[in-house]
Amino acid sequence: MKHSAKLVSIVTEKVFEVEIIRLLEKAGVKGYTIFEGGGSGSFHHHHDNISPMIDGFRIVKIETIMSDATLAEQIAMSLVEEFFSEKPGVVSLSDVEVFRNQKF
Amino acid sequence: MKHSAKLVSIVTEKVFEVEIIRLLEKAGVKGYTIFEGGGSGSFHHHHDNISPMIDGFRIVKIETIMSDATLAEQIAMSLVEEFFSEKPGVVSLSDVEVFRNQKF
Amino acid sequence: MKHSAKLVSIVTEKVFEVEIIRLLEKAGVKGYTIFEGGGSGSFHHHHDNISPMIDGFRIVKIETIMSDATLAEQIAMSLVEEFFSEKPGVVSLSDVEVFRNQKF
Amino acid sequence: MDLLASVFDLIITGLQKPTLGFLLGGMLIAALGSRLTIPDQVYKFIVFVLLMKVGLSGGMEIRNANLADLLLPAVFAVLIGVIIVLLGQLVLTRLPGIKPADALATAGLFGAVSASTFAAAMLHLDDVGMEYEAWVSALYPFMDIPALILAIVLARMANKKDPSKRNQKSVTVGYVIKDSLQGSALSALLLGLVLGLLTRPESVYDSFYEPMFRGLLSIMMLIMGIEAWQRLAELRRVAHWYAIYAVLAPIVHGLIAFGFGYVAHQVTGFSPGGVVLLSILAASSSDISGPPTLRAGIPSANPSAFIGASTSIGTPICIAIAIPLFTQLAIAVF
Amino acid sequence: MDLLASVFDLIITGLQKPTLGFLLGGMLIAALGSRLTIPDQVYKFIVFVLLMKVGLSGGMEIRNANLADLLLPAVFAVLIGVIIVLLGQLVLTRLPGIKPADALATAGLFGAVSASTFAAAMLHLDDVGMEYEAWVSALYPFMDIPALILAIVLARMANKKDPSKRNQKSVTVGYVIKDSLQGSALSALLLGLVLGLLTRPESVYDSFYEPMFRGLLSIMMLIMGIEAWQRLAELRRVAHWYAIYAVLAPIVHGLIAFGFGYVAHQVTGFSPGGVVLLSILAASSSDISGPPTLRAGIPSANPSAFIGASTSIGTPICIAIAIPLFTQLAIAVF
Amino acid sequence: MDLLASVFDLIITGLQKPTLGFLLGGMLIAALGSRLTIPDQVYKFIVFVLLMKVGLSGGMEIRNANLADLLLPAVFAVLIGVIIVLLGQLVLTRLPGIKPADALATAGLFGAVSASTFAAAMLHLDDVGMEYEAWVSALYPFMDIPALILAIVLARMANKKDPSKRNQKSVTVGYVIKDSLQGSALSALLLGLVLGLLTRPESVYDSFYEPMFRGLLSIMMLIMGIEAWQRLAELRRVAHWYAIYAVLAPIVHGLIAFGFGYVAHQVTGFSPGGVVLLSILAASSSDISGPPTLRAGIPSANPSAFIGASTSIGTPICIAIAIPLFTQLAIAVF
Ligand SMILES: Nc1ncnc2c1ncn2[C@@H]1O[C@H](COP(=O)(O)O)[C@@H](O)[C@H]1O
Ligand SMILES: Nc1ncnc2c1ncn2[C@@H]1O[C@H](COP(=O)(O)O)[C@@H](O)[C@H]1O
Ligand SMILES: Nc1ncnc2c1ncn2[C@@H]1O[C@H](COP(=O)(O)O)[C@@H](O)[C@H]1O
Ligand code: NA
Ligand code: NA
Ligand code: NA
Repeated sequence: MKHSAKLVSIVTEKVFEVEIIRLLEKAGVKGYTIFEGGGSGSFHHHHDNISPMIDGFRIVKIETIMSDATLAEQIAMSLVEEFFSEKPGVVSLSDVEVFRNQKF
Repeated sequence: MKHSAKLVSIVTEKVFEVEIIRLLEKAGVKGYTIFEGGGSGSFHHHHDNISPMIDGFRIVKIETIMSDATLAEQIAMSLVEEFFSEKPGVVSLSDVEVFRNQKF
Repeated sequence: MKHSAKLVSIVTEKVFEVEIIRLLEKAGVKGYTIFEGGGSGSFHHHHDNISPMIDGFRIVKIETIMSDATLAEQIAMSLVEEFFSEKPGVVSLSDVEVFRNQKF
Repeated sequence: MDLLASVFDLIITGLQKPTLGFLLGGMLIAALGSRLTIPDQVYKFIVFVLLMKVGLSGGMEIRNANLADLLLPAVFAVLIGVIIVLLGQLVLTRLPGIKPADALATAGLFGAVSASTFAAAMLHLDDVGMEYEAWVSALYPFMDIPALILAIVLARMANKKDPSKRNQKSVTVGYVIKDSLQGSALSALLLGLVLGLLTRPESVYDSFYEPMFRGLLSIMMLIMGIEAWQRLAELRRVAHWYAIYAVLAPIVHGLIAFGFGYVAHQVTGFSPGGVVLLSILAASSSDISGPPTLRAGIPSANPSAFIGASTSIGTPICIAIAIPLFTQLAIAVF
Repeated sequence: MDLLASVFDLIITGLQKPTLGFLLGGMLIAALGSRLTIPDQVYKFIVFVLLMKVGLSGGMEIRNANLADLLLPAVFAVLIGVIIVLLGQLVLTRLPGIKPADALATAGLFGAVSASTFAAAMLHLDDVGMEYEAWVSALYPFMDIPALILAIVLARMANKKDPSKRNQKSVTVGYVIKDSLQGSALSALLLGLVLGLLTRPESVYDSFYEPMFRGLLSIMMLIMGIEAWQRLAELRRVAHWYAIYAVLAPIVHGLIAFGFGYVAHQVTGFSPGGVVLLSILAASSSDISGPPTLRAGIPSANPSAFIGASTSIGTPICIAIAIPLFTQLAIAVF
Repeated sequence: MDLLASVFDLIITGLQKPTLGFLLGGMLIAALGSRLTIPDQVYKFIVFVLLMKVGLSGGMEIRNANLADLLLPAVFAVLIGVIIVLLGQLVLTRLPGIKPADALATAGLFGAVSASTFAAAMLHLDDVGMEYEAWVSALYPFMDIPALILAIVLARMANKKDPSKRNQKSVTVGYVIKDSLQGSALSALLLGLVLGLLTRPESVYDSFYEPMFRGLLSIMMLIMGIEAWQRLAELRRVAHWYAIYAVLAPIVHGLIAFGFGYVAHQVTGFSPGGVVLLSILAASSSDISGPPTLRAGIPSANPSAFIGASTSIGTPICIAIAIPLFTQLAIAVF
């Protein structure tokens, strides 16, 4: 059976990864996936293959799929308001469909 | 011209990547993209930068865009039911828009 | 406050990355994120972990979120028509929701 | 009193070995939460150089070896691999709270071989000046592959009895042999053996592979120490019988192999150092290629159990205790 | 005339040092837009080997050192770290167009220590034949950690006065100490010290860490040169006071430390080479672990400012000018 | 009979060279489906060290060289690069089933230079004891860049005739020169030349770059062997004329360059070893920087064709046959 769910995508610097994971786990997400990359935004550039010296400044994207849309929006909102007010990062929400609803 | 299509995202351990690619190709997908990462779910943790010793346990995400929504759902469903019943992984579907429909 | 926005995803070979970034910046995007991976499509295979010799042929995905849907579609369309007519790559659009609209 | 003092001396000297020092150092910094890691691409490179060194030296020696001498140890290696898995199944499935799939995956991993532990054993013998046949490295696949195959086949047979799992895709014996030989560790070792045997790699061996060996092994030990600590957290979440098995297995398996090696010594003049290396092949548990092979072959087995037991406890015990123990035993016996 | 000629000679000889050559070479190729990069996993490996070498040699020497001799330099190291941060705050916050958070992060980074610059200084002393206590590397954390802590604490106190930022999560002193010690650079250095002190790593040190040192340091210098150029573009976007501070800081901080070192020389016989190394600890600014610690500790500070000042200007000045300068000063003074 | 025996001996001895052994070993394990790979970051590091070694040794020698001696070989290098591309266009466009863009990209790649093949040739000459001017490495860009530029310009001109493609963005000559020089391989080589020329890198050269050369080259050969096999599958999907071209090109191009080298030998005393190296510059085809430059410059060309021909066939032929062949030729001729 197909169910609709929300995908929360969080893009930020690696140095903040641990803290965000902790927030997500406290908020009750059942799983997440992390990718490393590079990027550019309003704060400063994050090249994906230069600047090996400061690994913590690389960009990571954390994706978590949640069946509870309200919880997803709440998490996204509170991250933006509390966490990202002064830190670089972007949070977005999108609709996905999943199977095995109990996993999300 | 813009067309609507389905994006199938499959997150699993790298050790199963080859097998899933084979299934996708048999099902007739025209292309796919693979990213490596880390993650956490119900099975066990997959850190993205520790545990270099067992590369096969890293997380990969396989994305394939298909113009045929029914086929996409069928592939996703059969993966979940047959492949992921006992193996770690998550399959999700979402709506995207593409150009050049013949490519998908 | 939640706002709807468009996510433009561009998958291509790394050798074209610089040029696409330049096009995006000229078109006025405010930020983007880049991931490296592998893939397979109509042109030729791009393995994610073999073939270390030719780094420029790896696959990259460039994601940019834009609040202006019309601009997003325009960028995607012109990339497909002008840039990807003879080069490997895939452009897709999808709907996302973001907060802090001024960032996108 | 004298004996106690000499045992104490031995322990202190052992702890001062850089090999063990780096292993314990890795566990220590991981325990303290250090973010120091050796990147995985560097890890793969180190494994490659170590195995190429072991393979090349073995291959160069086989040139002058009497091939008949290899035969008996090779047969014994197969037997030892099989015995370890059967013994593991016998013991582990009898313990409370252990699933058959997990038991077999664990037994398979301990029947298989750790190339880096083997390299550490070679260095130890070099350091104490005990001679050995360099071609013992060629015995690796003879023990490793049968152990993995047997574990997977037994798990499949156990599954067949369970009707809900009957439609699972079966992994064939041929697939496991192929998959093992194609793994990066065995490939590098066998390639080294072939290049050592058929080409004249002395110049590159003497200028690169040999001089890099000790240093890269020290880093390998550090990685294994870090990894051992990381996996311990996962191991704690599964039945504590795994931990007990993992403590005893290296010693018991090493003793079994020592017995076989003793026979080979009597029959074909297999060297005392060779007997020690055979014991360490048995005592060690696979850390590079075994886990993914078993993951694919027995997907229902919980990796936290089998990898935890092997990486967190089996390997450190093997390096810290089994290597010096069987070396001393060989000195005492031969 | 003679003096001028000899200064000119000195500069030419200096520029021909491979260390400096690779640094300038890195800046050059980055300036020319080269795509040559040293991959980040290789970079991490190089840092590991360099720090392990520095740590091991320090640890092996501490075995025979009089621990009391370390005490005074260690206390001085703490003092120097604190003084640099306070001085930096005093100067930078007074300059126009500089935010307090940015000022403190920059001061903190210059109070902290660059392990690779320190390694370059050791190699320089080896090359000119000036002896030093290898345990000076053990002073690293004594200067690094207090500087980082002080900068973060002062930034937090400044923030407390700003009501809009009062609800920010505070980073405790304990957290910064732990975070620093757990960083990859300090972990590797301390692990090397411990292994050098408690084990007998001579064999692996002589066969690997020592022979690799010079070559890997040359690559490290290349990376630092590339990085220096890359960051310059970002530095240009912030107030030019940072650049001026970054030019003067290595000299001023080195002189302060030289003074303390002179006292230690008089009191405990601290060697002239040791005084130079202490000066370079002070003159250098952190490039590996400092930036992320400050990023997490003072998130409102702009990394373009503090990293730009340190990496683009502070480090090259320190390597090109401070290292030979303080070496000459020691030759002149002692 | 004697001749046959000596040719047979030569082949056996050649196959026992570790360089060739590792290349063939790489092809073998790839053919057997091995998962052994050398990680790409390690590959980049190896390329860097090899090219830095080649560059440094060249630069240190240029110091004492008569610059006028370089002139003629440099002019010849440009000529050879141009001739190879024109010859390739002439031959390939005439064959059935080959698109002009693919023909030109292939010809361009064979006109360009493989740094690793060149390094293998240097090692071969060292091993047989034939002397050469180390500055021949400085000829690399003189052959590489004109070949790439010419191929791209000719492809663009061919495209101009095709109205559907007229609006394509054109790549200028200046862009190709800049792009080539900025590539990681040429950057490393030129940086090494400059550092060798202007600084005194003897200490780091002797302690690191020189000793690592042979070992890292063996790994490089392994990578190239694996890669050769991998690309063969793609090559099979395109016209088989590419394979025939790729077999003959290294020999023909090498002979052309040998002729030019012979003239330089007569005129300026260019050494026999130098002539061999010039021939190998011509015989080799670019594997690192050429492909992406051509990909960007001639995007309509199919990489399976041009990379397949070069990596799968051209390079192995060049290493296995052209290097020993032209060395023997030099021994016979001079
Ligand atoms: N509009 C955007 N679309 C996609 N990614 C973005 C966007 N803006 C910022 N990012 C990502 O978020 C990171 C931090 O952005 P910022 O908070 O603007 O400094 C950047 O490095 C990008 O990776
Ligand atoms: N809710 C989720 N959202 C995003 N990724 C997930 C989620 N659950 C699991 N995953 C990913 O799928 C992998 C396997 O999950 P599992 O099958 O739950 O062990 C995890 O390591 C994650 O990378
Ligand atoms: N249908 C698809 N779904 C997802 N990724 C694709 C698809 N088709 C192509 N790609 C990606 O785009 C790259 C270039 O594709 P192509 O232009 O078809 O050669 C491939 O290597 C894939 O990474
Ligand atoms: Na075993
Ligand atoms: Na400092
Ligand atoms: Na050529």
